[in-house]
Amino acid sequence: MNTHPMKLVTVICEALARDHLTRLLAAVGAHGYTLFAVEGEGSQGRRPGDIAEFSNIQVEVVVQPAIAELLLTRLQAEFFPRFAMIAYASDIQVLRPGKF
Amino acid sequence: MNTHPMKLVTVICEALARDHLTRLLAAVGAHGYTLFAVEGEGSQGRRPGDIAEFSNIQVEVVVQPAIAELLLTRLQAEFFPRFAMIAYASDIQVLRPGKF
Amino acid sequence: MNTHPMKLVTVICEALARDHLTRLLAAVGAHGYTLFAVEGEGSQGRRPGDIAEFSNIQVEVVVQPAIAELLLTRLQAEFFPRFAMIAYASDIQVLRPGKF
Amino acid sequence: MIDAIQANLLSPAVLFFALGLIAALTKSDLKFPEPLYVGLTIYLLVAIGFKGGVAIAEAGIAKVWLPALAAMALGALIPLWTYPLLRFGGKLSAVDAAAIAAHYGSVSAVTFIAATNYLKAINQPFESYATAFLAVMESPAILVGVVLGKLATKRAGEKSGASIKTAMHEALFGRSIFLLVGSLIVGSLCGESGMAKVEAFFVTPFQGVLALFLLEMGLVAGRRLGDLKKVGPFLLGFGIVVPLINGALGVYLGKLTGLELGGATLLGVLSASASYIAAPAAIRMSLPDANPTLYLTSSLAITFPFNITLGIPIYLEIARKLYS
Amino acid sequence: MIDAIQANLLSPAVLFFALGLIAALTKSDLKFPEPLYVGLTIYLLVAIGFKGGVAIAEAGIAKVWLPALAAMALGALIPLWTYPLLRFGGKLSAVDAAAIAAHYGSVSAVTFIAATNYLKAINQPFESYATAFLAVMESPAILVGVVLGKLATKRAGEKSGASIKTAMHEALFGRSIFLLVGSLIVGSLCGESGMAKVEAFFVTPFQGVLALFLLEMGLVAGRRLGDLKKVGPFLLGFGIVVPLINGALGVYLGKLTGLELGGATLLGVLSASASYIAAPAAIRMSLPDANPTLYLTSSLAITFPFNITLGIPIYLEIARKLYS
Amino acid sequence: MIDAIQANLLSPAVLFFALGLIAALTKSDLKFPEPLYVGLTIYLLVAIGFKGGVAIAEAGIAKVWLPALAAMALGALIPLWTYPLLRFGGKLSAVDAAAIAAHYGSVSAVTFIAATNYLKAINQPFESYATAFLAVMESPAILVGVVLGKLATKRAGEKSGASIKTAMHEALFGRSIFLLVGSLIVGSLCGESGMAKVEAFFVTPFQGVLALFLLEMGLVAGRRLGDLKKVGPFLLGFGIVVPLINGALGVYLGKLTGLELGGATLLGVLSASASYIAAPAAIRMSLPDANPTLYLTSSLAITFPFNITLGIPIYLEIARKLYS
Ligand SMILES: Nc1ncnc2c1ncn2[C@@H]1O[C@H](COP(=O)(O)O)[C@@H](O)[C@H]1O
Ligand SMILES: Nc1ncnc2c1ncn2[C@@H]1O[C@H](COP(=O)(O)O)[C@@H](O)[C@H]1O
Ligand SMILES: Nc1ncnc2c1ncn2[C@@H]1O[C@H](COP(=O)(O)O)[C@@H](O)[C@H]1O
Ligand code: NA
Ligand code: NA
Ligand code: NA
Repeated sequence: MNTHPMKLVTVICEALARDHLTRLLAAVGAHGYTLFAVEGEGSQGRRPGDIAEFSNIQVEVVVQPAIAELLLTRLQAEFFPRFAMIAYASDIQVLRPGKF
Repeated sequence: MNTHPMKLVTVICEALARDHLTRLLAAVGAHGYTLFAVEGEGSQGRRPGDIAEFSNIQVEVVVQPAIAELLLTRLQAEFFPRFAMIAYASDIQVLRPGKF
Repeated sequence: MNTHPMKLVTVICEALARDHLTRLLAAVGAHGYTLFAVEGEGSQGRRPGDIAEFSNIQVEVVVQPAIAELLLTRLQAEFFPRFAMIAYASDIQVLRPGKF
Repeated sequence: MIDAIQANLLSPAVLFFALGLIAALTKSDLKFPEPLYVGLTIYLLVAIGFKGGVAIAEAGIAKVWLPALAAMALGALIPLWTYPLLRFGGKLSAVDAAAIAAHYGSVSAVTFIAATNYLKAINQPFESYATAFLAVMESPAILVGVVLGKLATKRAGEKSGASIKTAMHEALFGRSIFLLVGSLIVGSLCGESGMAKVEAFFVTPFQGVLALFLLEMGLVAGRRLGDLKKVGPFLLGFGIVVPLINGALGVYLGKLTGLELGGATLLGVLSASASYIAAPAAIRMSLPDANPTLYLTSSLAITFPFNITLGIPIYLEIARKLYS
Repeated sequence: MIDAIQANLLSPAVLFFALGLIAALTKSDLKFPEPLYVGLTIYLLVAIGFKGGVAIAEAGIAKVWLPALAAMALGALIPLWTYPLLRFGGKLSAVDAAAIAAHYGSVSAVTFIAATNYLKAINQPFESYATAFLAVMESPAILVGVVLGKLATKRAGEKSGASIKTAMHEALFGRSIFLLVGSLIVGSLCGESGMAKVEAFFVTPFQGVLALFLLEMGLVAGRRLGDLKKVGPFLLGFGIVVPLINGALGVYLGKLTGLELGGATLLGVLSASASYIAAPAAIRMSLPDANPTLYLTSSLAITFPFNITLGIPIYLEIARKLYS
Repeated sequence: MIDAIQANLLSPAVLFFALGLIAALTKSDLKFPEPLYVGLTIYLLVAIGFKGGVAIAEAGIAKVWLPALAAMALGALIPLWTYPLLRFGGKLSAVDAAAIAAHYGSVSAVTFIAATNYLKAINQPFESYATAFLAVMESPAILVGVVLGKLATKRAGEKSGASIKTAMHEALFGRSIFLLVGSLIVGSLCGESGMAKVEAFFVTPFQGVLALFLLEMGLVAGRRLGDLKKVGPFLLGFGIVVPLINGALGVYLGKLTGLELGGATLLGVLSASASYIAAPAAIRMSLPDANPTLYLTSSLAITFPFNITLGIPIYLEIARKLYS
């Protein structure tokens, strides 16, 4: 079968950053995203997830490699200094490359 | 340590497809799956996730490469034309290859 | 951009193992983790996710390769015999290697 | 009539609905988490079903079966007249016409509940067993709609039987119909003595819970308002005029089958209402080529708000005319 | 007795439980999201605990301590007689026998709550402070069961002390026992004046909430019914006969320690009930080799439905015999 | 005064709050899932807003506007005197001082609700329209605090206008303020006749729901207690002394603007309370360099428990002194 390489960028960050983040995703040209609430622990302490305002979200976005690079660059410049978060990229294979 | 290559197939789709999808997973020979509710945005609009019937699920399934291929092929043929969804495969390493 | 290879270890297990697992993560030297509730089906039956005590969690942890190896080894020795669970590792790219 | 409408518009339920609409339009970050939505839905369906069951036990099945049968027939027939209207009047594709027709033949439980609340608020008596009509009217239209859609499309190599079976299963065993019918039976088995035990939970706070739920429904409907321009002027008119016609039909049939003024009004409301949960789910599975924007927007963003605000008092007024 | 059973079977709570069972058996997609389950559990435990605490404050600790001590002892002793029965009668492995014995010594709060509701419905007075027995009976059996299991198995190189400590922590600080004991203390500090403030939330709608919750419990139990064939005929009989024996023991002990008929019935119910949340959690952690299908199916799919439907009126009948 | 404090400490609401603190301190696994927290918050805000709106409709806007304006002014001014205290007395960085000042000028809805409950419990009448003061006092302090923080820091190349706009949006359209103001308006449109319909849900069980919610707030506050050592002795004192001063100011201003004893007490409570949801969210977005441990710990783990337990009866006592 004909699969095509694509990048999955995962962002785990405080829920307050949600609007900023979805706006950034649109700005760099992502065609969609998936989002859900998570609990977590990291260098900025524990986030137990009972109050939405104090908890975390995980955002997953499938994009072309060039957009992944752009997205990570902007996350590093604009988000890392402000928000409790981590972000990483990984390699995936998709079927409909035109969709992303 | 002795890890073994395996495939992780991730499907994000409208929640209504749930039963169809789990039946397909069983049909192609997956030994298990993991599922959770997500919100999302894509070419078919925004899915805010307050009404189960209108929202999304993410399904993750660890399978052998051959089954991953079969699963993706059938998803493309039977699911892509009907449902709002994306699907992708990625490479993972597991410890108990017999389990999958 | 300068990304660095890192390992993502994903554990899906019965919710009761939660405290054991987070203690193990700290013990092997992970700097954080992310956690959420999931439903699932596997060799030990279906876990429908309406009663927390009977359901599953998914835990994701970004670590250096050596720690991933140690974590998987200990999961295999101490957790696989006791709990309904799966665990796998995958390759990711991060920006701030010092964070993990 | 102006009075009746004003009384409705200034009720907490309708005002909270409006507040939800405003929240959606001003993009406030207010939202109800899904488990809260589910919890409220379960409560409302169980409460209305239980109450209806107790009322059936009181009234006896002899009084209920005829109007219930009429209600079922009405639900099945509405798609048959709305389909050609949509297809030829609205120039919609066959599958979209069938899908929308199914929604308008089926019913909205929340609209029904809001109507019972309204009648209670203005001290208009009604037959509590009308919940039985709600229960039997949900499914028939969906089946008729799916058959219409299948006949009209017949995709190469597809077995339309399977789709109809899927739709039937959704329509008969979906959670909302199951809860409603189940609670109706439970209520009819318990009767008044069972009611005495659970009244403080299922009856006394009911109106307040409904008000809170309509806040959420305002949010849900409001998010769809942006799609109004996508559906075009025909569906906009359809979503208001067809409920008026169906409402009048329902009221008239209620009178024919021996209901009192209150019960006939409720049958009118059911007939006028359009489904936005059960029908979309069934149609999505059985007629995947139908465009959800069209059927969801018309039932959820046009007909539902219209009925909640203006429709309900209008159907009462029609009934009053007919019974005077 | 037929009357007593029929009154119970036709109560909203039991009928909704049956509805849940049917939903599970017909594979309806009805389900309660986890937060709703948690919310209902918190409400029920806090309400019953608070009410019990107020009752203790009224009655005085002098009346409560003796039957409470007896309840604790009973909980600890039940595993000692059921273990050999399971081991040698049922030919179960040592660890499975210990695990199941722990479940039947421990208690089910929902069964207790359903019993208080039943007594209230038939106007049978009872000592409200019986909630204290519920609170003290949850843990002892779990500890005894874990010790039995550990003694019997002793895996190579394992420190059984750690497991017992884990079980103890689960049994004493788990959320259900914490909520129950905590609310009991809060209630006993507030007394009647505190009760007046929160009665409209914790008491008046209680029966209705319980009915809704039993719908969910029917779903949960029903999903386990498929495992009945896996547990075999011995456990099936065990899950019905042992509660009857324990129930009679509990009633008898209640009389011995000076309880009235209502209180003795409740002690019987507690003794007859089997845990399906606290014990499974503790046993899973402390005796991981025990097979969950066995202990969950017998407590949740056999004993729990039996007690809810037939057991409760039977234990009352036993009490009536003993007190007449 | 000892009596007043004791009455408060032994109320179900405060005791459940203590139970939540204990659960957090003993690391019990008790927790409220987020949707339950959201559901309880929505209920409390809608209920208090609706009730306040009905009260405004009764009293007439003529009575409300002056003290409401005073409340707004008070909110805006509190940061102006607390900022220098924090900056120079507490030697905090400019941005941390501004952030904390914003929290203490803004208000805590739960503290307000607990205070109305307390007054009702001891039969102290109060102006129900005081909810209007709660609604108008949330935002001004946040804006002032953000401006202070921005003026003091001015990061290279940053446009502080954008941050202030973000804060303004959060402060005015955030879900809590939207729900509160919206329900206030709905209530004022419905008046007493609307209240009659929803009273059984929004008023009767209110105190019990609050008690349950304070259990969760105890958990949330208790988890922050571990951070007390990180904030140092200055903030510990600040979190208790400043509310006392602000409380007295509020009571005094209430008297000046014509409120009765009850209303003045509530204005004191609002003035004394510190925000822990709306302000943190707005500050996190607008002053990201401010340290959340400082402002969250002081408002949530020091001032909130202090007000809930001792503060409220003290502000009443101050009002009694002033009005006698
Ligand atoms: N090493 C890690 N692995 C997985 N998730 C992490 C890790 N570190 C941080 N996180 C997540 O990212 C959130 C913010 O991290 P931090 O800024 O380090 O507090 C945490 O609450 C976790 O959910
Ligand atoms: N590029 C993407 N990255 C991540 N998730 C996506 C992406 N595109 C779509 N999705 C998810 O898949 C669902 C269906 O996509 P669509 O069919 O494009 O509407 C969306 O609601 C999202 O949850
Ligand atoms: N092949 C698989 N793919 C994805 N998730 C799985 C798979 N097998 C098991 N799981 C998850 O791991 C949990 C425990 O698995 P098991 O021990 O096989 O019952 C299940 O409930 C699923 O959530
Ligand atoms: Na209809
Ligand atoms: Na027992
Ligand atoms: Na303040």
